[in-house]
Amino acid sequence: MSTTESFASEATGSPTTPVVHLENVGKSYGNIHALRGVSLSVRQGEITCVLGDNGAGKSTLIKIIAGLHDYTSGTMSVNGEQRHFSSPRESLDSGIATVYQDLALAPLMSVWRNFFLGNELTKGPFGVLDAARMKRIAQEELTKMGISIPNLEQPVGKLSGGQRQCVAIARAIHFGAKVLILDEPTAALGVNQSGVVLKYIVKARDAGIGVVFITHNPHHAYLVGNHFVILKLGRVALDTHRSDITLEQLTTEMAGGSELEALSHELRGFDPELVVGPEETTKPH
Amino acid sequence: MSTTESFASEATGSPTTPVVHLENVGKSYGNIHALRGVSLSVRQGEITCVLGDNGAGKSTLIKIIAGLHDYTSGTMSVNGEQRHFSSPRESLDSGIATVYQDLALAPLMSVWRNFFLGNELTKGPFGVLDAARMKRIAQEELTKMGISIPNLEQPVGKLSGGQRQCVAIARAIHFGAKVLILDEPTAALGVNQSGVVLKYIVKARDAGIGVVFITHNPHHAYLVGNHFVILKLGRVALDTHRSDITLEQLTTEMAGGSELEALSHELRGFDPELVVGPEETTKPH
Amino acid sequence: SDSGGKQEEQKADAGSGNVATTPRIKVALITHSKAGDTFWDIVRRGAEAAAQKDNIELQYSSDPDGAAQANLVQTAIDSKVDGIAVTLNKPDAMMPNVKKAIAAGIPVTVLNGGLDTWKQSGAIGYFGQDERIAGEATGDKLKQLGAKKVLCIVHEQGNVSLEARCQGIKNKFGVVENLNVDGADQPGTQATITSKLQQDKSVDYLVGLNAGVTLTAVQAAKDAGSSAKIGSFDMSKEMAKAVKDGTVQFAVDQQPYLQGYLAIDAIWLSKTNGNSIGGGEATLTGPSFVEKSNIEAVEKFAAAGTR
Amino acid sequence: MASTIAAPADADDRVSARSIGARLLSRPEIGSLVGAAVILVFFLVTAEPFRDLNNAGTILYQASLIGVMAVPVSLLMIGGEFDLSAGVAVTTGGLTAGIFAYQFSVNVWVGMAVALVLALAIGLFNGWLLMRTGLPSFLVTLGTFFILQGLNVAVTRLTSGAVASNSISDMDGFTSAKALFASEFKLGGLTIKIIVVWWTVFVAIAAWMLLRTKIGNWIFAVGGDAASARAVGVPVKKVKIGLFMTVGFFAWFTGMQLLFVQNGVVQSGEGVGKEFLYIIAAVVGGCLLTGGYGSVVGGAVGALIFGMVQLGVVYAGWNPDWFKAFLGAMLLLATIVNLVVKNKADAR
Amino acid sequence: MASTIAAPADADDRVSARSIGARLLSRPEIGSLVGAAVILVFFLVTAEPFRDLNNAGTILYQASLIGVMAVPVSLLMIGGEFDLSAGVAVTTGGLTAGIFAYQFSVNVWVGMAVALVLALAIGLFNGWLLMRTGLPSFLVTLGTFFILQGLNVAVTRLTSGAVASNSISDMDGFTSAKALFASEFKLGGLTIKIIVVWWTVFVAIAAWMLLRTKIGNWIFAVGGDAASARAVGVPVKKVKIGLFMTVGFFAWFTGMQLLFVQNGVVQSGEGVGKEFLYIIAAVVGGCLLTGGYGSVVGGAVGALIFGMVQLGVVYAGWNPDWFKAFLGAMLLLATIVNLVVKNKADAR
Ligand SMILES: Nc1ncnc2c1ncn2[C@@H]1O[C@H](COP(=O)(O)OP(=O)(O)OP(=O)(O)O)[C@@H](O)[C@H]1O
Ligand SMILES: Nc1ncnc2c1ncn2[C@@H]1O[C@H](COP(=O)(O)OP(=O)(O)OP(=O)(O)O)[C@@H](O)[C@H]1O
Ligand SMILES: [Mg+2]
Ligand SMILES: [Mg+2]
Repeated sequence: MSTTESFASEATGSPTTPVVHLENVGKSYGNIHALRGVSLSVRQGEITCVLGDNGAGKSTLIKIIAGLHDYTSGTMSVNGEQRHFSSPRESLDSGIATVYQDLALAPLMSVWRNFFLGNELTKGPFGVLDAARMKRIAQEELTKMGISIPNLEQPVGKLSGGQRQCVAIARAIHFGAKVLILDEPTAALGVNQSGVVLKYIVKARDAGIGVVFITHNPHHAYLVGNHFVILKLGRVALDTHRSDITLEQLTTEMAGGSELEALSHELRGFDPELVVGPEETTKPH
Repeated sequence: MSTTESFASEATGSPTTPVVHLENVGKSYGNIHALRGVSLSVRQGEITCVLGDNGAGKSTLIKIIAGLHDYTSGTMSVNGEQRHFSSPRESLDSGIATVYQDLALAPLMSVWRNFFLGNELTKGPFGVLDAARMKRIAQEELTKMGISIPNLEQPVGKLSGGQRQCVAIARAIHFGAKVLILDEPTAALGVNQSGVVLKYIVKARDAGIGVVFITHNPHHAYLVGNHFVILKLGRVALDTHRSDITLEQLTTEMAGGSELEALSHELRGFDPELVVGPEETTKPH
Repeated sequence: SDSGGKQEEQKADAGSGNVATTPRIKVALITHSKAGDTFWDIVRRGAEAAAQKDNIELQYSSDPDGAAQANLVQTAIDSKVDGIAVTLNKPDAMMPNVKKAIAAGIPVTVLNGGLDTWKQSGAIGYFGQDERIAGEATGDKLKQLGAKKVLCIVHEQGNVSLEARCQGIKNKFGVVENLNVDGADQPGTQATITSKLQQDKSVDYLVGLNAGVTLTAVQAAKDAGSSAKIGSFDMSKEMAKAVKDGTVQFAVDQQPYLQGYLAIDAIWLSKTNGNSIGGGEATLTGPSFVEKSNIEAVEKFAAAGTR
Repeated sequence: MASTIAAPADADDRVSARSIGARLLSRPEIGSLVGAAVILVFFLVTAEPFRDLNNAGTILYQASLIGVMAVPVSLLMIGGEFDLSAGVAVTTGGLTAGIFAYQFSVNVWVGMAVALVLALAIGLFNGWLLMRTGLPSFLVTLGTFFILQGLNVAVTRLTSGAVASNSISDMDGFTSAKALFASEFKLGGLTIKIIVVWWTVFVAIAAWMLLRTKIGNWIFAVGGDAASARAVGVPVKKVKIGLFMTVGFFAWFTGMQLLFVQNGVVQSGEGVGKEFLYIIAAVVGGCLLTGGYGSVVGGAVGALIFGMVQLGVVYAGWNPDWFKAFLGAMLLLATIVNLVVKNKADAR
Repeated sequence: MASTIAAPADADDRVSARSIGARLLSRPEIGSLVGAAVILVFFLVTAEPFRDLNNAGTILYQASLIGVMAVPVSLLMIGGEFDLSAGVAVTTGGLTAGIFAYQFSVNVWVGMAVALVLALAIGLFNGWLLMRTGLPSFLVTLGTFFILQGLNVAVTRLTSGAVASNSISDMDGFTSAKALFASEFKLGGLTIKIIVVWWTVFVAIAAWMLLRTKIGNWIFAVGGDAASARAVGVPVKKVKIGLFMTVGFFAWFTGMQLLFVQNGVVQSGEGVGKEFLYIIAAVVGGCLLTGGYGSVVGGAVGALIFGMVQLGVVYAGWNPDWFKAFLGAMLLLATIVNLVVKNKADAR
C-alpha cells in the first residue's frame, strides 16, 4: 500500500476542530519548570510548527502529547475528550504517531524489525511474523524517502545518524493515523532527504492529518507551516497564523531579534575576501 | 582566559602548508566500503567544509582524522609526518580537537566534569581537582555561547539535545589547538546558538586554526567555508575553493541537482494558499 | 490420597519428657554448617533435646566461613551466654575467640571437629569422632568385604574432615580414588558419578561421605549399569531403608544426635553439678557400623530423624 | 586549485556481497557452537570414554540439568534482566509440591498444581516489584533469592521436622508424574533421560518464539532499549513480567524433575548457586549481559559446553583437585574461540 | 486568530532554588544511609545486645570482612566492570604468602611480597584479557574464578599434603605482620580490630580519590560511556586495568588479614561466594550495576547494612532457619527505602 493511500483512508473529522488541544499545560522535572501555561491546538489538515531556542521546552511539550510524560498542570484533550496518557501506547491508539528527537530505535535490532516494532505484521493462526512482507514494505518506504540502506538485516546501531533518522520518520509516516508529531526530523538529514521529508509532511497534511513539526530551521518551517508557535523558556512567546507573518519576521522572532543583529555586525568585521558580506548574514541559514 | 586569546597564543605554522593531509584514503567496515580513495587537505587558517548526503561517509572520514578509526588504505600525514593514530589521545596530542556527531558526553556525569573530561585542571601536589576553577570556566564558556544551563552539577543526560551539543562544542573550541573538527555541530541548535557557533568557527579560523566543518546546511557552509568537499557514496564528488562556486551552485551540487527539481515541482502542485510559491522552493532551506 | 502422606506417619510421633528445675540459662551452639544440611539438622535436634530437658535457651547459628564463624563466637560473648558449644573444624580461625570466651568465664564444649586442638583451647569436653580413625575402620571393613577398587566421593572440595575420611580409607585399603562432586546439586552429582563409573569400570565399591550423596550414588551406579557396591558415612531415614533392603551395604554412623546432645548437656552438668563428661578426655561418638545385621535397632530412630 | 571530480554512479556499489557462510557466521550462537566443537574434539582426543556413543546420554543429561533453566534465563537476559532467584526457585517448586501433597495427603498432581501456581506467583512478584520500583533486577531478585532460600529451609523444617521434605514416592499419582518428568528410554545403546527430550522441545519452541513471533520481537526490543520500545508502544511491563513468569514456569518444571528423580524427596538447601550456572550458560552462548542480543540455541549450547567440560574432566580421569582449574581454562577457551569466530564473521 | 503573547523576561527563571538538604539527598549513598539507619533502629528495638555500645566492635568487624573488598569492587563497578574472582583471589593471596614462606623457609614478609605481586598479576591478567578480547568482564573473571578456585586447592594439597596451608605462626616476621593486619585495641569499653581502622582509611582515601582527583573523574567516565571517554582522550584501558589491579591489591590485603587472624593458616576452599557479597554491598550502597554512577561510601554503608543484618538476627536470638528470609526482606526493605529517598530528592 502507498503512504498517500493510507493517509487518505484513515483521516476523518473536520479540519477546523482541534484533534489535540492543550490548555495552560505545565510540566516540572523536579525543581525545573520546563513548561508553564502553554496552550496549543493541533487541527487536522494543518501543520503546526513549534519553534524555539535550545532548552525552550519543545521536546517536553510533544512528549506530553505522545504520552511519554504526564503533564503536571492544565488540561489536554484529544478528540474532544480530556486525557492523561499513562503510556505511549495510549497515544498511539488515539492515532498519534511521533518521531522523537532522542528516543527511537533499538540499536541491536535489524532495520526492518525496528520499522515494525510494536506494529508487527503476522500471518497464520500462530501469529508468525510475516518477515518477507515486512522487509518488502520497509524497503519500499525507505526507498521512497530516497535513502538506500544496503542491508535491512543490519542492526540499526551501525547506520549513519541520518539513516537512522530516516528509518524513524518513515515508520511514523507509515503508521501515522490522525496526528503526526516530528521533533526536529530534518536536523541530521541531507538536503535531499530533508526535501523528501518536507514533501511527506505536506502530503500528510493534505491527506487530512494534523502535523506538529518542530524545527530550528525557519526556512523549513515557513516552507510548510500553517501555524507557528514559538516557545521561550517554557512559555509561549508567539502564536500566529502563516498569513500574519513573513519569513523575515519569523526568523527575527525565532532568534529574538537583537542577538542576531549583534552577530551579523560581528561577522561583518572579518576579512571580506574570506567571509560573506553583511547582506547575506542578515538572512541567515 | 578568553577563547580568542587561547587560539591566538597556540596557533603556529604557515597557513599554506596542510596540517592534515589525506591521500587516497579508504576505510571498510567489514563488507561495507565506507570510504574509497579520498584525498583532503586541512590548512591552518582555513575552513574546509565536508558536505554530502546521509551515509556518504563524512563521519567516517573525520573519525579517521580524530584517531577513532584507523584507515585501511592510502596515507594520512599530520604536521608533515605520516601517521596511524591508535587512539583519540594521539590525535588530541597532535592538536586536533573533535566534536562528534554521536559520541560525546558521559550522560551520568555533571556538566562541568564532562567539559573537562580528559583535560582536568588540578591544583596542589596531590593533583586535587580544581573544581571551583573548572566550574567557573565551564560556566563562562557556555555563557559565551549563549546558552544558559541552570545548574552545572546536573548530569548531562538531563539536558536537552541542543544543550548537550553546546557543551560538546564549547569544550572542543576551548581545548582546540591546531585543528578543530566539527561533525554537524549546528544540527540540533537553535537559530541563535547556530549563529554563535558559526561566529566561533570564524574566530578560530582567524586565529590560525584549521577547521573541518561538516554540515547539511548549504547556507551555513557558504557563510563560513573557504573550501568545499562533497562526498558521495564514499568518494569525493567535488573539491573546490569558495571563489569558484556560488551558493546556488553549491546547493545544487549538494542535492545532486535533478532530485531537487522534482521536489520543487511537486511542492508547486499543492494549494498555494497554504504552501509557499515555487520561487521560494527553488532556493530551499 | 489412599497411601502414604502425613496421616500414615503421624502415629510415629513421640511425647516429650520432663524439664529440669534448674534456673534457665542461655547456651549458643555455633557450627560451620551450611543451611539445610541433613547431618547438622540431626546435631541440632540432639542439642535441642538436651536444651529442652535442661531448661536451656538454645541459640543456634552457623557460618561455613572461618572468620565469620569466629565472629559468631564473639557475638555469643557479646550476648552474655552462659555456655558455648562450638565446632573446631577450622581451629586456627576459631581459637582466639574460643579462648576469649573461656577467659570471660563462659564454659565451652567442642563437638564434631577439633579432636587434636580442643584441649589446648581450654574447653571442658569434646564430643565427636576421629575422622581418620573412622576412615581407617571403613578401610578395614572394605578389605573384609573383598573390595578391589574404591571410589571415595567428596561432596565438598577442600573440606578437612571429608579429606580425612578418604585419607583414612586409603591408609588401610590402598586402592582408593577420590571424586569431587557438588553436594548441593544432586542431579549433577548423579551424572558425575555415572560418568566416573563409565570411565573406570574397575571400580567395585563406592563410598559416599554423607547419606544424601550415597543415595545419589546408588542411582548413578544403576544409570551406569555398574555392579559396584556401596557404603556410606552418616545416617538418615532413607539411608536406613537402603541398608535394610540391601542397596547400601553399610553406613558408618558417628551419631550426630549424640554430639549435639552431649555438647549441650555437658555444659549444663558442668554448671549445675561440676561434672565433666569424658573426664577431661575426648568422648568418641563413632564410628559405629550400621549394617543389615543391626539395622532393626536403628531403623525407627532414623525414621524419627534422630539417628 | 578547484577540481571537480566526476560523480560516481548513483547506485550504492559500496557493499560487496556476503556469502551465505559469512551470514551464518554472524548469528549470535555461532561462536559458542564452534567453541563447543573445539571442546568436543579436545575431549574426543583426550578422554577415551568420551568416544563411546553410549555415554552421550550421560553428557546430555548433565547438560540438560542446566540447559532447561538456561532457556528462560536466556530469554530474560535478552529482555535485559537477571533472575538470581532462579536457582532456589527450582527447589521451592519441588519442595512445595512434595510438602503440599504430603501434608494434606492429596494426589501428587494436586501438589504439583499448587507448586505451579506458587512458581508463577514468584515470577509475577519479581517482575511486578521490578517494574513498580524501577530497581535493578539484580537487587530485586537478590532479595527474593534470600527470602526463598530462607523459606525453603524454614518451612521444610516446620512441616517435616527435617531439612528434606518427606518422601511422596508411595503416594497416588507419583508413578504417572515420574514417567512424565524423570523416566528414561533406550535408543539403540543410548539411554536417554526424558528431560533431555523436554529440553530439546523447550529450546525449539523458545527459539521459534524468539525469532518468529511478535513477542520475540518485543523481547529483543525491551532488552535493547526499553525507553524506545515503550515509546513505540511495546508493552514493556507486560513483556518483562511475562519473562519473569516464564522463568517461574521453568523453575517449576525443573523442580518437578528434581522431585521425581530423587524419589519424591527434595533437600531444602539445594539450588543455591545454580542461578549463576544458568547465567553462565546464557552468556557463554552469546547472550549479552546488558540485553537486546542473544539466542536461545546459544544458551543451550552454553549448557552443553558446561556439561561436556564437567564430565569430560571426569572421563579423562584427571586429578580431581585440578577440576575447577580445568573448567575455568576451558570456559575461557570456549569464549575466546567464540569471540575470534565472531570477529572473523564481522570482517567478511 | 494570530495572537502574540508578550515574551517573558529573558533570564531563566524556571529553576526554583534547591535547598542544601535536597542537594544532600541526591548523593548516591544517601538512600543506603537511610536504609542503614532504619535497620539500626529496627535492631536497637528488637535485639537487646545490639544496644550495648561495646558490641559495636563486633558488628563493625563483621561489616569490615565484606567492607574492605567492597571498596575496590565499588570502584570497579563505577568503572563499569565486575570481578567474580575477587572472593577466591583473597584466599589465593593468603595461601600464597603462607605457602611460599613455609616452603622456602623465608621471612613471612617475603612471602607477603610474593603474594602481593601475584595478586596484582591476577588483576593485571583480568584487566588485560578483558581489554584485549572485549569480552564482558563477567565471562573473563568467571574463568579466573574457576581457575583460582582449582589452583587454591590443588597447589595447597601438592605442597602441604592437606587442604589447608601449613601454619607459619612460628616463623620470622609473623608477629610484626600480625600486628599490622590482625591486632586489636581497646577504646573505652570498645574492642576495635585493626582491620576496621584500615577499612575506614581505605574508604576515606578511595572516596577522596573518586571525587577529587583526575583518576576518579576518569573512573566515572569509563563506566558511564567508555566510547565517549576514549574519544575525549581518557586512557580507558589503563583505567580499567588499574581498577582490576586495585581489586588485586585489596584481595591481597584481605588475604593477609585472613592469614594472620587465623594464626597463619588458610583453608584452601574458602572465599567462594564472597565475590557476590562484595557486589551486593556495592549495589545496596547505590552503585549502578551498569557503571558510571555510585560511591565508595555507599559501598561501605552497604557492607554495614549486611553486617548489621547478619549479626542482628543472631543478637535477637531468632531461629536461624529464618535468617536468610530475614536477610532478604531486610535487603529489599533497605533498597526500597533507598529508592523512595532518591525519588523524594529528585522531586525537590
Ligand atoms: N528528564 C529531565 N529531567 C530534568 N530536566 C529535564 C529533563 N528533560 C528536559 N529537562 C530540561 O527541561 C528543559 C526543556 O527541555 P526540552 O528537551 O523540552 O528542550 P527543547 O526545546 O526540546 O530543546 P532542543 O531544541 O535543544 O531539543 C531543559 O532545560 C532541560 O534541561
Ligand atoms: N561501525 C560501522 N559498521 C558498519 N557500517 C558502518 C559503521 N559506521 C558507519 N557505517 C556505514 O558507513 C557508511 C558511512 O557512514 P557515515 O556515518 O560516515 O555517514 P555520514 O556521511 O556521516 O552520514 P550522516 O550525514 O547521516 O551522518 C554508511 O553506509 C553506514 O551505514
Ligand atoms: Mg528537543
Ligand atoms: Mg555523520
